[in-house]
Amino acid sequence: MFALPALIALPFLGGLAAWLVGLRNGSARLPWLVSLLTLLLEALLLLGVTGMTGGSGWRGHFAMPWIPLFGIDFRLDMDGLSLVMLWLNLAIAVPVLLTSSREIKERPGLYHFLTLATIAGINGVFLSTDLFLFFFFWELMLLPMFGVLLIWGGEHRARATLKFFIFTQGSGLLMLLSILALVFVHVQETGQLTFNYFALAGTGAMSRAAFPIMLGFLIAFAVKLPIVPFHAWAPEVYAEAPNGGTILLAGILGKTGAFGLIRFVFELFPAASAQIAPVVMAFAVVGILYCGWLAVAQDDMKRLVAYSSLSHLGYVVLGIFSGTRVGMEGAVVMMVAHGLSTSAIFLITGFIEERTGTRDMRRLGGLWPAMPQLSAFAMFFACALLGLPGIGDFVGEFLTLLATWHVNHVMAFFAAAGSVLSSIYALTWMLRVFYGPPVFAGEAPLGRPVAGVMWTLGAATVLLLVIGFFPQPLLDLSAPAAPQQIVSLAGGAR
Amino acid sequence: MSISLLLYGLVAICATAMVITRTAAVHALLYMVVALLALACVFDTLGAPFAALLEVIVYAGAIMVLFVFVVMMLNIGSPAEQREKSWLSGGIWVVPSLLALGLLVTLLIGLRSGAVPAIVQGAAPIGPREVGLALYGPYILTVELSSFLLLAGLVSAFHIGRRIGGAGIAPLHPDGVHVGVNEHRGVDR
Amino acid sequence: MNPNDPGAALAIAVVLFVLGLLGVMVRRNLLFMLISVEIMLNAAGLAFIAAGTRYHMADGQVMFLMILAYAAAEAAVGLAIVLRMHAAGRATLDADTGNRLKG
Amino acid sequence: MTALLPLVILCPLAVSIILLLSRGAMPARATCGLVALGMGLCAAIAVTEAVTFLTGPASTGALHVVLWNWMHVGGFGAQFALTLDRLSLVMMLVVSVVGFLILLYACAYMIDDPDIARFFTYMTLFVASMELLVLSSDLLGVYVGWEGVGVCSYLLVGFWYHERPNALAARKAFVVTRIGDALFLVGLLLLATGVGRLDIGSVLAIAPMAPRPAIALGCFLILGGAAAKSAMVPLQTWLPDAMAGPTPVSALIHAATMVTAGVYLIARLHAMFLLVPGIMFLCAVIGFITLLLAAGAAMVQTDIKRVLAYSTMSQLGYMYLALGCGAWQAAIFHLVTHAIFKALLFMGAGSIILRVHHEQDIFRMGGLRKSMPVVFYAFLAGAAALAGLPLISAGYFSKEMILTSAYNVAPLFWLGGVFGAFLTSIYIFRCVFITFWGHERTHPHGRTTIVEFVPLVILAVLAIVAGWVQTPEVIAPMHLFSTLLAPVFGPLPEEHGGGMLLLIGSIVPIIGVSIAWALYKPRHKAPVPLETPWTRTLRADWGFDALYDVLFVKPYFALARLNRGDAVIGFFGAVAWVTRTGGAMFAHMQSGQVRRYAGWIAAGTVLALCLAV
Amino acid sequence: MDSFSFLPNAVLVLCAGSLVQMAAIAIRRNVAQDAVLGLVVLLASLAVILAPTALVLTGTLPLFAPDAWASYTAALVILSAIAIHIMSWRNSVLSDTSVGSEYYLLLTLATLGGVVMSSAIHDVSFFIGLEILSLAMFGLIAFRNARIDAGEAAMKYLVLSGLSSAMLLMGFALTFAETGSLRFLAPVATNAPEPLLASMGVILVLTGMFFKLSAVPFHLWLADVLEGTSIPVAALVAVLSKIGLFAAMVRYFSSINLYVSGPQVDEIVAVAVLSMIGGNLLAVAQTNIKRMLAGSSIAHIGYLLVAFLSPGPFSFASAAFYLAAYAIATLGIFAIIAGVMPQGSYISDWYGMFRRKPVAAFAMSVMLLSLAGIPPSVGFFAKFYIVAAGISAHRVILLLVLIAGSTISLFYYLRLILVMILPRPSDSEAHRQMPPITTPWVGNRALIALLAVATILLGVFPSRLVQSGRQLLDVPPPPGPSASP
Repeated sequence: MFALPALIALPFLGGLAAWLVGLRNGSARLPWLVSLLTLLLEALLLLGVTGMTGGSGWRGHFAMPWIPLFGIDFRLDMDGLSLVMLWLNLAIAVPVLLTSSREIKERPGLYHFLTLATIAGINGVFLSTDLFLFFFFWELMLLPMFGVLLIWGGEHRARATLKFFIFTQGSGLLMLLSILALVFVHVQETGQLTFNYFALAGTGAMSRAAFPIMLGFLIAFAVKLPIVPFHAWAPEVYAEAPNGGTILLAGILGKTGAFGLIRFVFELFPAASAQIAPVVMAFAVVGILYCGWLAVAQDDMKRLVAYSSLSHLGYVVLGIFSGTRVGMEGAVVMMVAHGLSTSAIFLITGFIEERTGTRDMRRLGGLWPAMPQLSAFAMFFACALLGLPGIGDFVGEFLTLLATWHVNHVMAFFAAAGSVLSSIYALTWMLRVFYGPPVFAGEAPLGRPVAGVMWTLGAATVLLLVIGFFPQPLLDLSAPAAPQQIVSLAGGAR
Repeated sequence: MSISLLLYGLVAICATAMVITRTAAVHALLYMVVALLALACVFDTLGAPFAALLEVIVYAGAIMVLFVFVVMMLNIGSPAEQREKSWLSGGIWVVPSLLALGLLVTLLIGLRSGAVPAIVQGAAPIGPREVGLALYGPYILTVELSSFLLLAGLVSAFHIGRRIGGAGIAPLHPDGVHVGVNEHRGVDR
Repeated sequence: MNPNDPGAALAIAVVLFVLGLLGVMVRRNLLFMLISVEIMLNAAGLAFIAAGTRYHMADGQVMFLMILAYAAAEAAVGLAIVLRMHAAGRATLDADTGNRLKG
Repeated sequence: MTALLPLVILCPLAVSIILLLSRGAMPARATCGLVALGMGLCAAIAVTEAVTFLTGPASTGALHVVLWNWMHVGGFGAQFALTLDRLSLVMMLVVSVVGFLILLYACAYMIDDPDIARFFTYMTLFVASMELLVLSSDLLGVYVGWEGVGVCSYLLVGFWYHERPNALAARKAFVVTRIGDALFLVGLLLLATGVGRLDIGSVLAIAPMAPRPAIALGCFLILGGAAAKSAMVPLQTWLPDAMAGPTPVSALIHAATMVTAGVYLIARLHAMFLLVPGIMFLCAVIGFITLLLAAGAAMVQTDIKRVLAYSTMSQLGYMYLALGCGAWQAAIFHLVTHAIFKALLFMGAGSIILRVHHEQDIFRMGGLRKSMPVVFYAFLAGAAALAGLPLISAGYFSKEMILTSAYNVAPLFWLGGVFGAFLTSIYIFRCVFITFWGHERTHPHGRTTIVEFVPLVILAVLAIVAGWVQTPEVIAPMHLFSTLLAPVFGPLPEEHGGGMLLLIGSIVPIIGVSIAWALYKPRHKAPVPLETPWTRTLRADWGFDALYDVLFVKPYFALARLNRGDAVIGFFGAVAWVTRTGGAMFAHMQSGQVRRYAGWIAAGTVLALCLAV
Repeated sequence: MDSFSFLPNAVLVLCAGSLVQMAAIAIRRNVAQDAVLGLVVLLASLAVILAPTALVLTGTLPLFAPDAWASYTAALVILSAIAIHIMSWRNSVLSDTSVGSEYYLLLTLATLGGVVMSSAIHDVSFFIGLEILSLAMFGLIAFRNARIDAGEAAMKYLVLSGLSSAMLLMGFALTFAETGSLRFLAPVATNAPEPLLASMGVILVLTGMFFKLSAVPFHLWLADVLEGTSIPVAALVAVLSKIGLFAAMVRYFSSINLYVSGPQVDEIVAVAVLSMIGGNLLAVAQTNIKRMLAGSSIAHIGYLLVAFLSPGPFSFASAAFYLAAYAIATLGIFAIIAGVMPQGSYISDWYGMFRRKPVAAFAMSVMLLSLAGIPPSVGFFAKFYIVAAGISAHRVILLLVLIAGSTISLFYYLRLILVMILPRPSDSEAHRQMPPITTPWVGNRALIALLAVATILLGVFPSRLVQSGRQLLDVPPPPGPSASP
């Protein structure tokens, strides 16, 4: 019963504990242990939750009134999609916190708190089925992120944070507008004031105002994901954030946008989103090509990966807006795989930055002999980026392309052409950083590999391979449950 | 009677126009007194003798005198007049005049199209008695509250004027930026 | 024109009001600004009295009294400020130059 | 016996993983031993499987091994499954056996390289991918292998990553083939949409019923993928550069196996291609053009490996010509013989290169006949096979088979093919004469080891005799190969004009060799490469590289560079600028002048009053 | 006339209190004693608001409404005054024993003005309340004797306030001329086809109101005044006076159908749009923290006008909630500035505040986030409420502007937080020494803590406040008891 709220509360409380512990004695060790313990508990909890099965695709449920005057509940529901995203969240959280001790020298307790709070907020986003609550978490998960960005970010962090803040919050307000519009349309039609997702699903599907309302949601999610014309914040933020923050951002925070697209845009407004789907898909294709193209020109490693990430997210959007089951599940697989691979790559770039002191590829080169293991991992993840079959990304890419082909051949063709561009930038990255004559000469001047990083990368490798070769369980799990499936249940609960 | 009203009004308007165009403050104040007296006549013509009296006593008698005092205290001489003249020349009139004209035209249009007034024919003027009854009848609370208005004005004026004698003004930093230390000193004294 | 028609008086009030406004907008001397404000308040008072005449109500004159009280208080405070600014080094009473609060 | 089939893939894969996990800690000899063991096992299993299959009950059909269900979503399903039929059997044998021999050779070749473990990691991974490619019964599985070999090719071309050109060549190889891969992928999308699954059997079964334009498009896309992989015009530019890798890599990947994957794929889907003659014709034309262009380019190369690379392209052109003409058996037959003799040639070249201090310019070699006799004879055998010297070479029979079929489709193709053969015999013997005859310009050092000899000798023997399994009717009624593949491709079609064609085809190579001898026979003066604008253009791949550079590569990078800051970000920057300017404007409104403020108040009021009026 | 009027208890207490304060000053000057007295008066007036009984005077005009809206806004005004009172104590400007006492007296008078305004239902009472507040504010603004800025600010405010008061009065006069009634907006009730003169009068009245609310384009004085005056007085200008005036404005227009597009409604819409855009743009360009807050304040007035323009189930409740949220956050910011760095008027003075005063910086961030409307602060729910009101009234364009404005506003709110987190850049403005950092006195600390906690708690659990607000304001405030004009 309380498993779902616990999923949200646990990281938050754990983070708080880590902070307090860190305040008491300034060492980094204790907060680290506390947050590790938190993650462990979270994993156990999640394991327990995974066992939950409900009929009709919704696996867990929790509800209590919050602001009854507005019909706002504290309502959480979990379906397979949320479950997958929760696991992904946890999987991303591990490297973020595990590697923090290397990077975060200053106020580690606070860092752990902010990170875990972000994770709690993200969990909330994945679980909430009250639109107000969703929006609440939606905004809430960003706040600690701003802190992370601002306190531990790079040289131009102020600018980057401002951008991030303005883009996400501004678009969030648009979504708020849409949520309220939806609610009031519902009120007009049924006379019932409620923010309940299930209750609103019917209204969203039917209303004539569905299109503009859907647009508000769409833009908010498009900014968060981001889809191309709204991506202007992303490269800079990815580049300026501390590595843990970048991993969190690229690995899971952006995925909330995709999750929202599925859960809210597509499930709430099937007709309206089908109407706009060609446009969004066109943008996605443009994004795939455009960002893939720009990635190659970047000198900053993190910016390169950022652009590659943007390019890949285009496939997610394609899959979602293809409107087919294949595309939807492909998008989910893509999200998971992309989360893992991008996180791993950011981990690698972070490690390189730590060792060489720079991310500028003009000052890097020939790292392979100096860090052979890391380079091997880099090669693997570069392959993941360029969509090598057998790695998880390919499954997602293929399924989304397949779904796109169903809808529009030309788009699918150009999206597939994106794989050429991805191979160009991925290999250019390899070329500029790991190949060529060594810039940092010497036997092993860059120090020994770090077991934690290597194990994390290894785990990511294994996971990606498993997804690549055995995606079926994930596919089965990740099908989003339709909101209509629970209408009767919701009626009972209210 | 209507002629006289218009006449008085014309005087008031002309005098007011003189007020806002004079360069010497004293001249302006004198024209202002003229305007106020003309207005008092207007009031009387309108059947408000009490208001007319107050206009003369309070406005012309008290407020204007206050202004005159201040002008005397400030001792504004002929260089000031020259300066005023230079300030009032040229394009400075253009935009304000246009705005004023706009306001005038729109308000006059509003006045013209006003609903037919409910005129009480041949009514007696509203003398001090009626006003007094109103003031101390239905408006008693207003009168009480206006005393607090005056109190607020009094305290404010008293407070603002109080420090003139003292050297309470902190010197300015050359570049116009206040330095915190100065402020402290100014305060702590 | 009907002698009791307050329309004419209202028109006079409006003209005076606009003149006062013009004064505020045109003059740079603080003292003249205050005078102009007085003109405007006075015009409003005239309008009240005229309107009161139209309905033969004392309310207009009561309102005029209130305005009078406010005008007096405001003039007092305003002149106090003028004096203080003068004492503080603003010799010219110019409201335009020497502004430190802007932007 | 079906249980053994996955082991063909698993053995090299296991070796690869073990080597990967060893992190280079294993001694070089142990590494070689492990590789030899693994690959030997692989080859042995392959042979066993082949024998059992051919003797088994299903010898004319196919053997399916379903490994696991890969994905099943909506209406689409894909499996990891292996199919052994006679075509994949041939391919499996080529990959396993030739692969085994080349890896054996590589053990000797690479023994001194400190990164030998990494090398064999890639190599064995490549073999595993290639086996998957040829054995998979699902096109998506084929695609897995397809990309796998591509990545391995990339890794191996850039194996010596210290030098930037190598890395650049590796990237180029991958990206150019990736263009084809993308086409292939789109083709898969098309098929998957139409069929619902990518199982080759189902695809072929449904293809005849599908609308013709769709099939044509699908075939075109797959042809595109195959052409890029096989370095056909217009996507041929990567192969010469790919010679930057170690020579065994060139032997295995860029001669024997990977580049022929396209041939295999088209042969595998021949039933579909047969439905669209237009695409078949296109395929033939592509092959035709490539074989001539590449042969022309090979004429003027100075780098021994580039000579071989262009010859590979040329020979692949023959195969595509054959495919386009519907001569499936001929194409596969040439594939097999080419695998043998080209691997042989590359290994010979490798041995030379190894001993002449990694010198690859043939004009700096010379006179190696005496110092490296075994290599010389082996290379000679390979050259003979490549040139198609009549009767004594494997290449002769396969090439004749192709030419005969081409003649039956269009005599022009035949003519071109013969001309190509003429050029081939000239350039390869130019290479032989310059390298092995004349004065010694670089003295070889060291010795060629026995481990190198064994594969060389085996392949040399095969290069001479292997052709006899399939001979023209005129010479001998030997049809072993076509019979073997008959269950897949059907019986060999009736051929016309055999004798005359055969005669011409047999004479032309001899003329070519004679001309080469006339031109490049040992003289006092050391031979120098011909330097004219024409030859330079030819040497640089007919200018394709430069053209692509100007047309695509440079603009791509330069424009991206130009837009590095991202115009979209710039747009939002402009929005921010507008905001700031607006802010400044509003701040400017606050001039601090009271009368201005009063003016604004009046203006607002007047405007509102105008609204009312 | 057998009419009657309520006299709100708070007005009575404040009147009596100010007299007592004055007497106390006359007897013996002691700042501490006068300050405590002022606080007692304010607290007493707050207490009596809740009293169920109210004084009723017969035979007088109905000047005050005894309804929930009046009580609520009056309470808000008094609470703001208490907060200002607390943050004023030990303010360096006011510590001067010779003048400090008057400050508290003027504060009480200003509160009186605000309370009178908030419950006024008659032109006269509104005017009187407004002018009590204005006159008290002249004195308060000029209170910083030590600086010429204060005088300049007071002068500007005085002239413009006089101008706008004249406009307001002219407007009252014109409507009076047209309708013969000084009751709030009787014209609508009496004249069915809206007479031009009356609507012009209303427009003039609006000018006066917008000036006091500092809505664009009548806003220009606000930044100058806030910058020129001391921090507590700035808080008073930005919060207290606006609450009172907004309350009166709501009541003034309560009988107009704001759905119907007329000249007044059009003007309000235009002004709302301009305020939301202009205020935020203005704030973006500022380097002075008080001027920035002025811009923010202007923008918030714009948001409030959106609620004002959205009649329906949420209109007044949302405006009431927003007023509270705005007051809490703005007062909190001013309290922090007053307590931590009274002279830190430049944004760049706040660099590294998170290191130097972490708690204060955190509280400041909470307030700023609340103003920006980001959860879990109360500002978020307030904005949500307003958007809900707007949506229910189909004010989509206004809401889009609101969103655009809010998006712009994020820039400057976050910039301040950012500045507080970042260390001070070494190169820029190195020549300027940082103003000293002080430790707020315990009352101010308690005030800051209370406001910060309220910001978060009300943000997470707005239910109770909304509930009570809805109960209070279920029906829009009536123009007064149904007495004949």
